[in-house]
Amino acid sequence: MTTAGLEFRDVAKAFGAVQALRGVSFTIAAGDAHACVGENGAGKSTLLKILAGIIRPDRGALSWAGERVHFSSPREALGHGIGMVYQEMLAFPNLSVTANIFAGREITGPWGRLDERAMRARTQELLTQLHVPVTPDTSMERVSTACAQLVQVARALAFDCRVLVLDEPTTSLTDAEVDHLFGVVGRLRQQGVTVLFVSHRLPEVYRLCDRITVLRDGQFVGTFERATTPSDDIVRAMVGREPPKRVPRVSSPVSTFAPAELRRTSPSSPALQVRGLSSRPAFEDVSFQVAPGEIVGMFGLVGSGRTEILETLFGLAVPDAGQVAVDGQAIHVRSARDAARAGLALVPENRQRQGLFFNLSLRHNLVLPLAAKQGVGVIRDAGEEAVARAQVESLAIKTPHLRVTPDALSGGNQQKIVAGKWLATTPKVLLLDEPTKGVDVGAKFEIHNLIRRQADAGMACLMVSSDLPEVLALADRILVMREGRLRGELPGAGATEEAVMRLATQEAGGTA
Amino acid sequence: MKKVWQVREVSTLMILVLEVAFFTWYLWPSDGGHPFLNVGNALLILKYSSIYGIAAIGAAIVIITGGIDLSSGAVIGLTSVVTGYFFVQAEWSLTASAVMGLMVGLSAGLASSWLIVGMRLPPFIATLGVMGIWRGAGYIITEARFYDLSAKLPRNWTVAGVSIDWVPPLVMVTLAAIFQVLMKRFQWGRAIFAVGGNETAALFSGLRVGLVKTTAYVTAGLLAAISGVVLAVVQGQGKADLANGYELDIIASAVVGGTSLTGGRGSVAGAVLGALIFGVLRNALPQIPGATFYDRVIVGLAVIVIVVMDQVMVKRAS
Amino acid sequence: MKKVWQVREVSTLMILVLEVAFFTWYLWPSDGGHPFLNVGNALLILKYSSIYGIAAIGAAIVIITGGIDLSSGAVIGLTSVVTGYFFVQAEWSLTASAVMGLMVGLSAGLASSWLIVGMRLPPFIATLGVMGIWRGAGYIITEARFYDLSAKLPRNWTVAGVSIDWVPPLVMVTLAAIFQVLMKRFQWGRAIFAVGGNETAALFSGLRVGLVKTTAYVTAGLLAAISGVVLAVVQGQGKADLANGYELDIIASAVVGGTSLTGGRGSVAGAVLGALIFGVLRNALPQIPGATFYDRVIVGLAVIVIVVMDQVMVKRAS
Amino acid sequence: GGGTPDAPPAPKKLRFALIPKSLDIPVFDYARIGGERAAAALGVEVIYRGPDRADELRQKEVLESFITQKVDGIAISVSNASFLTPTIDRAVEAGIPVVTWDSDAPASKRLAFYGVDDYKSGIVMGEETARMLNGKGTVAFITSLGANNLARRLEGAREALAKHPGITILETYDIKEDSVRTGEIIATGTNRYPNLGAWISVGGWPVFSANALAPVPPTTKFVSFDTVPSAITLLRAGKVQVLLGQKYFGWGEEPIKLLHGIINGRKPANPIIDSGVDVVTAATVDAYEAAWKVMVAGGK
Ligand SMILES: Nc1ncnc2c1ncn2[C@@H]1O[C@H](COP(=O)(O)OP(=O)(O)OP(=O)(O)O)[C@@H](O)[C@H]1O
Ligand SMILES: Nc1ncnc2c1ncn2[C@@H]1O[C@H](COP(=O)(O)OP(=O)(O)OP(=O)(O)O)[C@@H](O)[C@H]1O
Ligand SMILES: [Mg+2]
Ligand SMILES: [Mg+2]
Repeated sequence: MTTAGLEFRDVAKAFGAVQALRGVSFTIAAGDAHACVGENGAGKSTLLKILAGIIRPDRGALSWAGERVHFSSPREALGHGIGMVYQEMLAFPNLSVTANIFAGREITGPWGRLDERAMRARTQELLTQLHVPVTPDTSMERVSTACAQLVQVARALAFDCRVLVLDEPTTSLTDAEVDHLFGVVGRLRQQGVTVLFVSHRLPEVYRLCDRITVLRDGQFVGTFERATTPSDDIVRAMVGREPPKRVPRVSSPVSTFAPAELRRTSPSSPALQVRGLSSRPAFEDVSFQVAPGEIVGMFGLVGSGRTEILETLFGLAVPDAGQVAVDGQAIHVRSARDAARAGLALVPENRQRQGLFFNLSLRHNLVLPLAAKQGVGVIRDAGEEAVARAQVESLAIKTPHLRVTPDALSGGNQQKIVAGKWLATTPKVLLLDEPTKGVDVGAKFEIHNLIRRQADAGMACLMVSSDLPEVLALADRILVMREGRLRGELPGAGATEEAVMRLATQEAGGTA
Repeated sequence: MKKVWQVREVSTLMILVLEVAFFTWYLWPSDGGHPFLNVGNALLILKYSSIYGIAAIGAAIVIITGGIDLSSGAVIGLTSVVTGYFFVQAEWSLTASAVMGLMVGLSAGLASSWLIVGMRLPPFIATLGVMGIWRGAGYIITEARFYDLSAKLPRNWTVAGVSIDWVPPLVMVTLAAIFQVLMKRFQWGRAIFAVGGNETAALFSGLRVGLVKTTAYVTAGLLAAISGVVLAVVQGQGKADLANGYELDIIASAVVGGTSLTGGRGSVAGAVLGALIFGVLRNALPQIPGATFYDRVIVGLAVIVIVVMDQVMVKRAS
Repeated sequence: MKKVWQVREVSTLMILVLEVAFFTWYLWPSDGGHPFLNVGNALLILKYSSIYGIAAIGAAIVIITGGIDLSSGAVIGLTSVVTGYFFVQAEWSLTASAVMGLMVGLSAGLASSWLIVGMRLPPFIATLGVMGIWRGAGYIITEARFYDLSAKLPRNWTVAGVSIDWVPPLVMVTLAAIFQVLMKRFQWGRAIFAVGGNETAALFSGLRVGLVKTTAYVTAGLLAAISGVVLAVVQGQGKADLANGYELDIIASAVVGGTSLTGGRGSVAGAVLGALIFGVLRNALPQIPGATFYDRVIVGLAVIVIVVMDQVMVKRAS
Repeated sequence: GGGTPDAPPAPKKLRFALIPKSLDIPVFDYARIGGERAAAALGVEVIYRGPDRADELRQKEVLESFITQKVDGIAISVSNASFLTPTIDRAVEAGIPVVTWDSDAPASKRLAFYGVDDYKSGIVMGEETARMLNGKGTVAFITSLGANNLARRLEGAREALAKHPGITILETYDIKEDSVRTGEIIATGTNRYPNLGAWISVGGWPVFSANALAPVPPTTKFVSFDTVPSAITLLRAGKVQVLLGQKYFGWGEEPIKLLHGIINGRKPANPIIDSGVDVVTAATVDAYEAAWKVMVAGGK
């Protein structure tokens, strides 16, 4: 069974003063499905990028099938059958889905003539397998974030790879989509493909992988057998101390789903009231309200229109119809600035595109929305430093200092920056789109607590998440979307995964 | 499949047609033959536009990779000088001289791409430097004089029965067709678009980004050199200051033809149509009496109006 | 805190110092005073560089937002014409005429930003169009002649006891200092950097992206117009073709000074240093006997060498 | 405007094209005025067009455009003789009379030339300089590389100076068609050669404003082309010693008259019509200025 597979031997890598990997050694048996887990910034992506030939290690070696290999470019790694899905979701916005999937390895006739028909057919096949609701000719810039993530997976699956490396491929996916993905990966495994999987969702790790390697602070902690290791042990290995107790349902006693009770705690009107909001074809006739102190979760399958609703509320898209009121006053926002001034904040779904300034330091990134909202004229270093530092501390952002740019942070820490820069504005209504995407278990717990604390102080919160356990753990009330319409509402306390999923998939026949 | 009017190039073509229709109406003669709408004038427009158009194909390719090439005017000038030098001074055959001329473009492309890919200079600076050096080389070779090729070339020269004046437009159209197919139907073109769309993603996808860029700059250099040979042969002169400042017109042709300076989007056929749009303006404006000092203003307005119209059409279509 | 040599502008300054040192050595006289290293010559360099340097501040700001401004040369030219018209023809005071000249820059900035923000044209095309129109307006006003301001300006003119020749450099340094502070210490500057770094994220962060861009183009227009007023006074002339093609030199100054054409990175102080680097070349090269035919080549090589050295220094520092 | 397709048929006016080397050289605008005056007097139409900056390819494009339009006659200041000769011949063969002005294409079939040879004006500049320097001293030239007429003037001046072994040519500065650079070059050159004997500028850039010449010390002589009003002022102020002027109004007037005559069957007896060159010095400046005023007012 354990034929010589992939071996990392004493791999080390430093970025300036930051030691990302400190001599990591472990082995993955050929044909194995192996997970690599660890806190944000533990060095997982760095390790994977070394395998993919993107980063050159400072020292250490790789071997594959007993043979020492050295990849100095992604091209070489691909040539050795290493297919990778990157955490950053790198796409070509100017090309079609088909062209994205085959970029660099097109099916060609003589002289490099493109065989569009063959590529299109293969793309259709992959999209069907993964249940991605887009056509092969769709331009990539029109594909929603979650679908784009699946297209990235399709990219890696399009070739006969011997090692499939997946760096957090499921962060915007719900269980339904993850099922399709794992089905495809399972078939590949049967064909003898080795899988290396990174995720912060431990249940997924347990579903897919036989063995789990834990990294902590760039160090190898151990490789564990799925069958014999309870997940608490994994978490303990990751954080290096007793794990936080099984992420408990955080909810304050004041705000539960009971309209009468709500009216009592906030005799005024709801903080956010949405009536008949439509923006065809993304969503239609959506009405709901969020009370101060309440956390409302919005769940739905990929493409059900959740992101569009949040962006419309935040003034980034113009609705066809409907009214929005904040604190009982109708608002007509035409830009994010209007929305911010009306007391709204949006933590966007795509941190790379919509959230971060890679040319600005962390401090500037963290204070920008606050400064824009307050109409700051002169930059006051000390005050800003304090605001930024507070966010870094309360979100446990792992960074050497505040003057680095976001590209020096790991994916999960980048996500915390995006959340932090909007939390700093202390809005009346906080809109969150996949707020804990790629964030590790411990930090997720911290973010939940933070949101809960702000809610208890009177903030209303509307959270879109594809991570159903997260929604169940945090939300006072759950709204379920399907195909652009609100299909139901469940109290957060009593809801079960099954009940939510039933609403989210009913009538659609289980597929999107 | 895309509808015809959704094809990007069609909207540029429609603008060209509208422009020709406008001048046909505006310059309608009170008597006799039409001064604008006649075969001779059409040939004239084509002949002069081809100097810009051939180079604009290369400019579009470079811009699609996300770069820019400021050296095209200088390459055209130096190519005419080098071709002239070998044909007139060294008394080589025209073909051999033209091949030496093409070396100018090849060397410019290699130099630019070495600076951009190897030394990691921004394309603007690398090609600005190459522009200075190649333009300067022309002055050093000629000492500010020129080579008169026309004296050695046959008068009323015909190639395969057609006047030499038809050659530049034919070369332009042929090259546009070839590169349109290469860009849309071949792996090389796909790689150009991919590199311009997202360079990091291209690298991670295993594309040889450096090589792709090198081929783009070399192609642009060679195409500019073909413009230079056409200029030297059809116009009969090799002179260092020829095509001075044309790089901006060439880039503008590509951009008017739908190529985006942020990279990843564009069309070589559109670039040629863009060159023709400017060519028609250059031809028709002098025919309007009393507007002497208004030319620049009209060209400036036209550029803006054309691109706005184009935007509107593209939006309509989608 | 950053070390001194890690500050981006310091590496540009070092290049300037090296360049001056080189020419001081190369042009060392066998007898008598140094032809290059003397106060008079330094003032000469500063005076002429300020025409480029003042406009380069604006160019850097626009480029940092991710745009480009091709109209600066035309604005300089038209400003000299308008200032000349009011000063010479309409016999207004110099101050009032200069204010009318500044309107040229204001209007150019407003027009460009309306096209870019309102009509969503690519900056290259919008400012190319504005360049044509504004340059053309100069020809229409002057009919290709010129206004001779020098005849009406005082000879050996001093302002507050110093020669008028010191005024352009002082204006340049003052403006550079003001905008360096505005860009680094004010929310406006941070918004400029943010828009250039990630326009979508800027929009999502509640910045008024359109307004930020408008202020950038208007600032660039006004700064180019200040260059134009300086030019009209230094040159003593208002002529439509003045500063023809300077837009490329101005952009090159900004880029050599560390501003990235992809947006989000750069420095106005660097842009002024970049203008001085070119100014020293323009001054020193003609002093090398017999270099007439070589100076384009040398400038081309120098641009490349300077930016390569800069890259090396910046890499060392980090 | 020309968009009058339904205008009543009038007796057809003759249309002549007047083509300068470029639109941005101030003295050519006097040619336009001269041409328009002549056209008004003769009852013909004149279209003044050229490239907006000196660019021989664009000039050829304009010329060819006028040929396909079948204008009735063309008057052109040829920016590059050998480059335009075949095209001029084609026009003449197609029945369009061509005359040249200011700058000739002697090998072409053009029917006449009005102006003065650039080479000859160069010789005048050289001789005047040598006279002022008494046959010894140093000289620096100002030119713009690429323009053929300037190259011819430079050649003439060099030839004339070569006859004086006591005179050394130190530099030939290229101002790259940029008049701002002229001031910079003169200042730098003065800095470099404080004892320079004379400057010779084969174009008019330095005399369009007093500022460019400000750094030149009184010991250095200055010889320049062009006699526009600002140049005359400089001459009176002693900053310039010799100016060469051409018949700017005549450049436009004479060719239009010639073309009109040719169409009506009157060929000029001699195709080369020497306009003569005006050499303006302190001695002749008053007379020149008086004559200039008459010309501007539209007299002869
Ligand atoms: N380009 C870079 N420059 C500087 N530091 C970097 C860079 N890339 C990564 N790092 C640092 O290296 C460490 C490991 O990062 P890595 O991306 O491998 O973490 P990760 O385990 O993938 O985390 P996550 O779960 O958040 O994705 C982090 O501390 C990060 O800040
Ligand atoms: N720019 C766009 N152009 C066209 N269609 C779009 C665009 N953006 C999103 N859509 C489509 O609109 C629908 C709703 O997308 P949205 O992103 O709001 O869904 P979502 O529920 O947030 O799902 P996801 O999990 O994919 O973000 C999807 O079908 C999506 O494909
Ligand atoms: Mg990671
Ligand atoms: Mg979404």
